Amino acid sequence: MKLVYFSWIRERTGISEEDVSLPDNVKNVSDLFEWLRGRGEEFEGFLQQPEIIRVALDHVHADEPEASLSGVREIALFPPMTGG
Amino acid sequence: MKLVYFSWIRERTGISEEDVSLPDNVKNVSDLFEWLRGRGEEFEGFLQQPEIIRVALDHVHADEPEASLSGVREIALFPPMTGG
Amino acid sequence: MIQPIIKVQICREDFSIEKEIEALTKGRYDLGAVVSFVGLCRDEGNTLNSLEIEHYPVMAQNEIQRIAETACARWPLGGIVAIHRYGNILAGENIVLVIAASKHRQAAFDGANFLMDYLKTRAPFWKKENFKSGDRGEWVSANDEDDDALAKWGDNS
Amino acid sequence: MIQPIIKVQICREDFSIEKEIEALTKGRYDLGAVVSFVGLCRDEGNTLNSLEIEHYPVMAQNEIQRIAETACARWPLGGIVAIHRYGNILAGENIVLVIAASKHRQAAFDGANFLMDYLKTRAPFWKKENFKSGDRGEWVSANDEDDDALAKWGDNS
Repeated sequence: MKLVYFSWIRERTGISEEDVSLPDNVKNVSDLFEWLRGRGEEFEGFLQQPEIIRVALDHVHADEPEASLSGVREIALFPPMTGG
Repeated sequence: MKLVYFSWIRERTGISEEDVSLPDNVKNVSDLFEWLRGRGEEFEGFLQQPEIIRVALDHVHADEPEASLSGVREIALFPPMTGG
Repeated sequence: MIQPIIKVQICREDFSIEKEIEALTKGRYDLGAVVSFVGLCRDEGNTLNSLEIEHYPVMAQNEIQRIAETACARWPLGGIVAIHRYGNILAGENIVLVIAASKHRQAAFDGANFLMDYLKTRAPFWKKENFKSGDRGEWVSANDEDDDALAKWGDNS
Repeated sequence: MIQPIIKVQICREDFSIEKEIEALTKGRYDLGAVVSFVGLCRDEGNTLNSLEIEHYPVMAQNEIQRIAETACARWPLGGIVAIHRYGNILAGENIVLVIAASKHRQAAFDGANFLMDYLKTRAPFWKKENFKSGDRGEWVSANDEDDDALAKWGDNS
């Protein structure tokens, strides 16, 4: 699974993109957040407020915690957008 | 008093602009329409539907029949506008 | 926001939207949003040669200026440009340009939309069709939808 | 109305509003109204050197395309252009251009306004301030007003 990070989440994690092997029990966005929290405090910090984190699955918005990761190849995490 | 006409009213009357001496009893827009009706059928025709005629007094919209002509130097008659 | 700059121009010549925006925004850093409207001479039936646009010179200028000032009193606008052409306008050519600039985008959208709605119904211009066939054209009729459009601005005429 | 033409471009380079309008309207006679929005890099306090705009390449393109298609389904639009820059944008420079063209003016206004509202809140771009002082800049915070702006379009996200 490819994970990509943007804006201050990219800066906070120090990662632009990475390839990870997600455990089988990580089935949806909520599971992913839980798994990421276990990776260290740089993730734990911002994931304490999951409501400010936006998620895209294969380049499509998926902000519901129940959104399934089945068949997904790229997951993006980013803060609310400020373009335009 | 200077009278100016635009669009199909100009074409109907055959007049772009003219100087007229209004009788003393022509005090407002309604009186003016009445007076113009007496000038011939080219005026009578379109003034039978005064609601489609717009009036400007010294370049300011004045569509109320009671609008006073006192002190006015230029009266314009025209149909609803179609610019833009 | 700097005192709003209003430019109103009634002319035969075509305009350049880019030059007008540049003149309005140059050297200013308070404008984050510029909304422009360009009205063109339509000809869906391929029958129109041109529109002849007649206007009432002094009143046209004054009336658009007044509409622009009303818009500036209602929204925090940094600048307005309104250019309306007259004379013979060929199918496909520009007729009117309105620009409203503001700090924020909704004020710019509302300002430009308001300007166009009032310009349509209150500025003394009239259009007559010239057909390709040479047939005598008609004066364009006023559109009820244009009057109805004013409703969204409340009683502000 | 011809099938709407949609152009979405994400690029570093500046754009020309005039060239984009010309490309959209050239040879067409069905477009009577062209509404454009230009978003600029503001700096009212004279403290900003530039904004660094980060984006998520594939998603940014797809998301704006999707918003444009939604607008075309909702209003009778003849064409849409949406150009968003990324990289380092100096104070006073252009950031975004949106154009919506239609037969009638209100559809063009609504289409452009809708596009900007959704682009602001749904297209994956993020801005970071670079100050003249050299102080470390902050990421620009999302604006509640931008979320609220969506309300006027109903439940159409």
